Amino acid sequence: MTDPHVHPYIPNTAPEVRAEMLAAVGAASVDEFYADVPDGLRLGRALDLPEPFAAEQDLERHVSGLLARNVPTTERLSFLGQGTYQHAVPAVVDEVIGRSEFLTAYAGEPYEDHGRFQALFQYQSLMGELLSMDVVNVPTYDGFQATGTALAMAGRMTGRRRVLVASDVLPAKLSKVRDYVRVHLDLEPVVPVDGTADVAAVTERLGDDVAAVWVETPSRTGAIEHRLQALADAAHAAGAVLVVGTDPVGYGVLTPPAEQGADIVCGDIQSLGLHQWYGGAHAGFIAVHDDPRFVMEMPSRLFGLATTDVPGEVGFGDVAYDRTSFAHREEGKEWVGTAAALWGIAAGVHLALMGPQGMRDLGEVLLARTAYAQRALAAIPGIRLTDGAAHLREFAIDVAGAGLTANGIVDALRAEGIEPGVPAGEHELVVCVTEMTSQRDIDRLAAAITGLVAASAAESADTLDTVAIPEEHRA
Amino acid sequence: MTDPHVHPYIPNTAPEVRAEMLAAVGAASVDEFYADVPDGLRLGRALDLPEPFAAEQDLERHVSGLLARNVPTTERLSFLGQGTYQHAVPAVVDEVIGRSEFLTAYAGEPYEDHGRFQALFQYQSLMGELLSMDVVNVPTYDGFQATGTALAMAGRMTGRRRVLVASDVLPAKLSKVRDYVRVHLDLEPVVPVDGTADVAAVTERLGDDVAAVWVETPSRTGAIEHRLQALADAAHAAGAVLVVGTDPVGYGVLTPPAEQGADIVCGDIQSLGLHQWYGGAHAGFIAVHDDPRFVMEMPSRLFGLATTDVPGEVGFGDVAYDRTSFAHREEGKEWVGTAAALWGIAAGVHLALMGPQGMRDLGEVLLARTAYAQRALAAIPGIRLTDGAAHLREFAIDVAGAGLTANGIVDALRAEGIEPGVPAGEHELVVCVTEMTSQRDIDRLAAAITGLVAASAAESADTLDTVAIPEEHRA
Amino acid sequence: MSLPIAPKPAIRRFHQARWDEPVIFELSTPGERGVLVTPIEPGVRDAVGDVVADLPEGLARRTPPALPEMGQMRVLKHYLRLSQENLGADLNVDVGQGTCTMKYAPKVNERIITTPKLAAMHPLQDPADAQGALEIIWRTERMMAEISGMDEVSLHTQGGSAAIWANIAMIRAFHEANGEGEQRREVVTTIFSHPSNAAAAKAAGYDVITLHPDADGYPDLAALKRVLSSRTAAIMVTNPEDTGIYNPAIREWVDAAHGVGALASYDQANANGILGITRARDAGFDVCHFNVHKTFGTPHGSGGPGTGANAVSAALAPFLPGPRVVREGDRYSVREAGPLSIGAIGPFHGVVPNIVRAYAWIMALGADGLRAVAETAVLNNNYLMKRILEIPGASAPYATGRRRIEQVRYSWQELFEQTGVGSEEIGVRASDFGMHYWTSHHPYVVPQPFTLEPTESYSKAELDEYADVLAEIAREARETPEVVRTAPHNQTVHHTHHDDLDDPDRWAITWRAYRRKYPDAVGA
Amino acid sequence: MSLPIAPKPAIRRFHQARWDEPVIFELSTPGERGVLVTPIEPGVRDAVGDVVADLPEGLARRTPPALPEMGQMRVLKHYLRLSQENLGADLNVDVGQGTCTMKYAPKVNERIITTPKLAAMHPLQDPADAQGALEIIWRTERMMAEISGMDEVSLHTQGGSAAIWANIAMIRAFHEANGEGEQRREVVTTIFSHPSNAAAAKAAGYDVITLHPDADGYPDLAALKRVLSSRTAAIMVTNPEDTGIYNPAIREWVDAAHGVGALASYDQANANGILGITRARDAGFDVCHFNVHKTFGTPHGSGGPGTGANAVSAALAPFLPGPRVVREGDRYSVREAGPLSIGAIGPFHGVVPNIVRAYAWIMALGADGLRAVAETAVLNNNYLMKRILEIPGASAPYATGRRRIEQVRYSWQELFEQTGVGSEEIGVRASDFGMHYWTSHHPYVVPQPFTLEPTESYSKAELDEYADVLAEIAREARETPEVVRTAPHNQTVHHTHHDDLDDPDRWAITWRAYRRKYPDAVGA
Ligand SMILES: Cc1ncc(COP(=O)(O)O)c(C=O)c1O
Ligand SMILES: Cc1ncc(COP(=O)(O)O)c(C=O)c1O
Repeated sequence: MTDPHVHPYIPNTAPEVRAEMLAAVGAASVDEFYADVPDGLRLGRALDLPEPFAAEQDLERHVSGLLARNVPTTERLSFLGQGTYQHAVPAVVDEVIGRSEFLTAYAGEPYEDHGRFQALFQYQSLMGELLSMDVVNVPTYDGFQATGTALAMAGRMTGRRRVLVASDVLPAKLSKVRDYVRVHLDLEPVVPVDGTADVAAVTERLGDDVAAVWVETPSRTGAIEHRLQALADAAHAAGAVLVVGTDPVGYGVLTPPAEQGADIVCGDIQSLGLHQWYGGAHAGFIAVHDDPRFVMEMPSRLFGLATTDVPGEVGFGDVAYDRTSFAHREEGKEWVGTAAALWGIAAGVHLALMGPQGMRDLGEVLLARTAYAQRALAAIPGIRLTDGAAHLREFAIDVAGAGLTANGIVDALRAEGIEPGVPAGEHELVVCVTEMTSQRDIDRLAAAITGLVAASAAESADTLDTVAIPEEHRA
Repeated sequence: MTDPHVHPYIPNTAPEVRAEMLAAVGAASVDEFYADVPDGLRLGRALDLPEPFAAEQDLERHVSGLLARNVPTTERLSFLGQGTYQHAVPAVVDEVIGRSEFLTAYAGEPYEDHGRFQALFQYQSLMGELLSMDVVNVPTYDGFQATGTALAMAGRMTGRRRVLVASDVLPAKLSKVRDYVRVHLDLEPVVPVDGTADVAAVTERLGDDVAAVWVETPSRTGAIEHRLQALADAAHAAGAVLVVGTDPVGYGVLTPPAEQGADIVCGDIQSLGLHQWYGGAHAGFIAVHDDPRFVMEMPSRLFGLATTDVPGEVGFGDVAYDRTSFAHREEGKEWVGTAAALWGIAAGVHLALMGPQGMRDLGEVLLARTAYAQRALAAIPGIRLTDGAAHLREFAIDVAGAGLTANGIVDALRAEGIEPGVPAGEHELVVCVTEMTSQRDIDRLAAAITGLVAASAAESADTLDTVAIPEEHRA
Repeated sequence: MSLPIAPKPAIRRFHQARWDEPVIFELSTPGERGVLVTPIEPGVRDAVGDVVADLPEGLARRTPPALPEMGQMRVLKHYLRLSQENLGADLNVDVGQGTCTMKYAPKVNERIITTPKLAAMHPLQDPADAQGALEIIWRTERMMAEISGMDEVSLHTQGGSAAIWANIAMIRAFHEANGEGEQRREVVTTIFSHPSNAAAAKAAGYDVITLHPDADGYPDLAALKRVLSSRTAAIMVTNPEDTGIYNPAIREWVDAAHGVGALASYDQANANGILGITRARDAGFDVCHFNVHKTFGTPHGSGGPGTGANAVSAALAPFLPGPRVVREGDRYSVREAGPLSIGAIGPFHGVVPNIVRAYAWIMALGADGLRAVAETAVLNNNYLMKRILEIPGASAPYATGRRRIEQVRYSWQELFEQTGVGSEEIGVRASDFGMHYWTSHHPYVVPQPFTLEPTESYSKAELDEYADVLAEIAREARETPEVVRTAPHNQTVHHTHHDDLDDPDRWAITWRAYRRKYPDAVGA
Repeated sequence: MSLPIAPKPAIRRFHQARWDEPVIFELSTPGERGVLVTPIEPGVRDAVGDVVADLPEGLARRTPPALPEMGQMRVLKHYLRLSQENLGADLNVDVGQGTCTMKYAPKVNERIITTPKLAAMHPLQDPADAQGALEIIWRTERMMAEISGMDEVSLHTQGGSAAIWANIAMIRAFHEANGEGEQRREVVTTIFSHPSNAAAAKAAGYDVITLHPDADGYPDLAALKRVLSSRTAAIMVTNPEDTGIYNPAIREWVDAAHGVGALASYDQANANGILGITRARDAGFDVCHFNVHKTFGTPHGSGGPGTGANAVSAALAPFLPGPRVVREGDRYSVREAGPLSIGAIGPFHGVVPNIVRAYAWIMALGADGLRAVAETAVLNNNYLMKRILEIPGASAPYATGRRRIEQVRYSWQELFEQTGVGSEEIGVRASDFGMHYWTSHHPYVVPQPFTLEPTESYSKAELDEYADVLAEIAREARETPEVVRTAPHNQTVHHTHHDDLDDPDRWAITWRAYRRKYPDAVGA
């Protein structure tokens, strides 16, 4: 700031004010304030950054110009899932979380930030209804973190190390959870059968050193676990905790895990009213029963109802603040900080808009479209479903029989503007459909893949021709 | 509504509530409420409308799909003006007018709508500073209406019929104004000279039957009137009112008409912080001195400062409400109703953001880019400027000398993604540049037109070849 | 005290945000900037030199405009604070602005229009680049034609009153084209039709005849017949009128007008109660208009921009304003106004963002939905009427015992006689409960009037809340009238003194006028 | 009274909006709908039948979730009302949240990100379709590298504490890769470093050693040297610390850590005061992070999502989380995490909208602008300190007479001793003036603490207003302490009883738990 540099974002760059303030504090220059920064540590040059765009119109043109190079899912036909999902986001959700008061707030008290406390208490409560659970946290970062913490809680509660991983888990999630808990817990995969948990194998591996059984439903490939109660019973018999990782989007029609013995239910709320944002809009929930043994292990903030001096006024405050690292640094549970409150507010608005009927309709349309897509793709010669479980939103196909690879399909269909799914092995493709995917969209995917299969069959027939039949034998 | 039809926009379509309400009012069916509507007037069938999209996601896809067929100026290089201008709109402006509280408000009292009153009082005041005038209305519909009303005011004040139109006016504006005032006033054009008013001719035509001299600056072609004071003096000498129609965008650098004798200044504020909206974001201002003879002729609402019971509180209210048709129906001045308040709030925010320096910088960049574009185009062989006046933002070129037509240029350049301007005659093209038009943009336009001129020259040379020189004489 | 939380009292304990912000000029600090302008390129500057210095004599502004100098965040903060000091339909139970009550303006429509694909469109672009906008305008016109039953529609006007002006302008042009321009100098309206009908007719040069209702509050057909003559240019009426009473003889009114060669113009600004039930055409009207911002769910923007839909019979169609959007095959283009047209009524195609919103609103509802709008609006209105009439001191003059359509003009006359507390005081007090409340247009034909119009947008619980608030204020008027008289108490500002506003020596319509008139004022 | 308007009092007469809204469940009406779901196509239904009935035994939910049933406008209204009951940085003089004060989050950045070109991008799309997003991520990483002086940057974490976790996770992986994982079991931090450093280290399995400052409040180098050993994995420190004091011996701290083979991790969540002045690299750090939501102008979202920028030296780079954005020529692509990487720290690339906002923020300012941010932040801080220290009863313990960097931890101890009014009570009272106010992390090393951090975003007038409010409350503490003790008075709600919140039998963390525990409660 050798030259005066008045910037709209920095009011006190106005030269007169700056001079007045320096005079008021008796400083000859701003440099005095840096007396404690040794010369040797001073950068001593300007940062080497690109030329800025001081005028808003130029800035906008520049950044929007970069973003214009993106081709979003609204301009493609997308069957991509695997952690981030394309769901309808009601405009009211965006309106609420776009309000300056929520968007730019941080950490006020339950007075001047009453609205934030109420909105987040309501989020907790709405999620509680969806999940049939009495305690839900103010969201943590994402479903990965929520799961890591849920398992860590089980570890602390039981004092044990082993965790049986009964389901197929997204690799990135597994990576995060493993690194997160590895000092305290060992993850042991128990290979699922036909898409869902192998209850017998899990039961067999259980013992008094098992902290938790971890079930994912829907699983990595969208399979819905249908023997949760049996897993819960087995886990509980061994003194272990049943941790269920899930996506709450289906619980308008599906029985929530809490009604089938789950102790901790956790996951991500991106499906509840958040845009895809290139994977940048995730938030994690952790739900438990109203049991202090569990509650006191939660690191996140929990907002609770309170009375005020005025009858009928709804007040709020932090429940059991002493759990947190804010209160007790390393003696708190893990840590708490800026997490994902705004996404929690969004999910709350979304659930309030959807209501019981909306969530039911949504669950049903997801199940129906998933089933339809499964049939449509499995009907293509050489393509089969990888398992026989019930699926929500995602399912995997094995394309080996069609002489195709998953990557081959992706490459070929991208050229047609279709993202057919996410490869999960040479021949495995995970396909995702949501309420945004119409019957026509699914039919288009099926037709495109059918076309590929036909072409590949023709080609391999050709290849057969050219390879199998020596030149001299041909007509 | 033969079938229950629960719609998110209509809460009391919920069947239970509907039944409860019908019971409460003792009606067997909704039909009872229509007892006064004779059978013969009943439609008796469903309206013939397209199938609706009840789900928000489907509605959005449909309408956004239609809008996706638009190719906006952000994807074209646009030199279009003639009433609607492409200016930078600060994001803060959109934020403020997007606030639910302003966007969905209507006509509350100065208590519960204090914010609206203050925002509009501030708009009036900010415009007052820009225009150096003490009274500015809550915006009327657009600059056309503002001008019609300004002239009608002059007519009522003077009791005279003649209006001398001293400038070149946009045809659509002239059409509106003429139809608006024709019962009361006769418009007489006085042909401008070299782009601006012919002061001598105006003076000569003035008489004690002239209600007003109407000057437009910038004119239809962007020419800045530079002899306002002379026109004012002449008008005043004849007892006529000087009405100046203008675009306020330049008054950071230009002397405001009020300082050169204007009695009523009016125009459109689209240039002050409003997007183009396909021509759908106009609002009209009328500014006068603080003289009750003028003020009492204004039909619009005027918000004024007031005290309250509490010292230091800033209160507001309607000034001279008795002027209005709200108060006295046809005895009020013209009429008042829903007009363009939100755009006024926007313009106020815009002026507050720009400040004196911003408006100065803007005016300067407009003058500079205009001059640059004039030079760049006039440098093309065969193309000349239509006048020698100083111009703001728009100017006209005559392309006859280049063997081109205005429409020909438009057609040719549209194929290159350029909107070169608005034809205003066979050979006249009105070109507009703003702060959004960079030097490079102007250079691109000049190069494209140069290319056309060259092509046309080559072609006419060809034509000359083929036409002028008889076959037998050719080599 | 500890949990549980006690029951809430019957009436919401409201307080509006109060930020005590000064007028923006007092927030100025020399040198601060709110937004920067793109710089002039060196190449441009080299080419053109000092353009300001080069201006013709006297054209360069000498003293900069005294706009405030403020950092961006401070401007934003100021206006956000002001916004909290404003109620919008999104915030309150906005049923107290009848005849102009605001219904729900769906947020999805805001999202839909917020795209450069609409906001960055210039109206003179190649129509090939504007097919989306043109198709939506065309479709919306066609839907409005079906809803009104008329033949052609223009969406050019920016408000209901502007649409009324367009109606009378077309009527005037029609008579002139028929050579009857000189002869037909009168327009007939009713006292419970919106004042803009009278006012626009007057502005168009007509003498205005205003009829009062019959003893039951119904428009008086006999009175109409008495005033109609060959001098009549048109009748211009609202129906249902401001009282919420539907004129059962409306067809006879129109026929009577036609009988003398006059045209019939229908102000159905607010058609909420009759969508899909009955149409302007069915009663024989020649021309009518809707307030799109009242009937078709576009937001009211603190008082505009609105949109008027002018719908006309085939006979009037040549007089519609131009330019017109036309369809050829599946392409849309723009045609200039024809020779009989009243010409441009405003710039280009009207308030395009509103047209798109209205299109989306209709497309979200369809024919069944529109009918549900109407049925629910009248149900809500009659329900609210029942609740209001239960309040001692409130009445609904006229048409006693009959149903109303979409609104009711009520009276506090009885309460006023008993307590001395009048309708305007009650309105101010209503703001203490977070409610808008409007009395009536002038003149107050109904004494101590108030006008409520629930539309379809508010739930029964909200209508109950509104009625409860009025009942509470009526109780206060009897028991603690001072509380009402000294209101507001829970508002942004307190009781405001409006006596300066009618005195030219004292009014202050801009900050600069204030500073000039009150040089000793602080901040001035 | 008539014009002119009297001068405003020194202190703003604030009242926050009060809507007295019930908890949303109490607004439910059976049958209302907020938004409709797209219907299942007949073709799909025919093909798949009743998918719910076909679910495996026990999987179909028996009783629907007891979510509220509400029309769309009522949901909107409820949340808009709640929003008015919340202060955001856009609304208040948000300097009272130090160490976490919010600066201005420019609105243009909200406009820039609000496009399907960003919001509708799926993270697994063809990178060819995501060049804009990838390029912005890449460029932002490079700019953060320059600003920190480090070699490589990851923007994956969603908050400052998450970034601290990533720091310690990388440190742990580094030592393990070097075979010292078992040996190095301790992490050293200071009491005025953010508690997440201690907490994350503990969560990663380390023993935490917390150092207190020397008598002057400076970090105690001698104390550090005493605890460092071959068991030390890392030092994790904030600088300037929560006190606003910059550790002049920071290089010696880092060297000492390196001397025992430990790594040095720098929490520069809030680098406001030192941008362009000094860098993590300059002091020799191995790893550091910025809170993008504190330093780079992204909004705080009521408590997230934020974004952490983890910057590391080349030696630590292999341990950064994956996937990584890589540039080849002028194309950008995504590379999976390498073998040493700590792996995924969260889904995909982090909070992408924040990354774009931060990119835009830096590009609006450039090197000069960043330096202006730093200089103005420290100027503001020292100016505010002067104003605060003029208030009788307020002090700034430690480093007396010296300047502070971007914030100060103050104390009301003297006022408390004189009046019995403590810092937390003052904080509640501050809300009556529309101000946030924060005390300090626990434990309260500074007695009766409060922490102010003005950043660069607030004008002198606003800083003065904040100081005036505290002076006023201090005056009240002496003259009318009951006013402070019974605060708030001008707020959405009144003094709240927090005793139920620590009792498992009485707390109510969801509405369903409340209804279960308090079955007789109204509405329950
Ligand atoms: C019946 C009627 N006509 C006309 C109008 C005037 O409409 P606007 O306010 O849009 O000018 C209104 C609304 O105020 C109205 O209710
Ligand atoms: C110095 C410092 N470190 C870490 C943090 C934690 O950041 P976050 O709230 O994003 O988790 C903060 C802010 O609270 C901070 O100020």
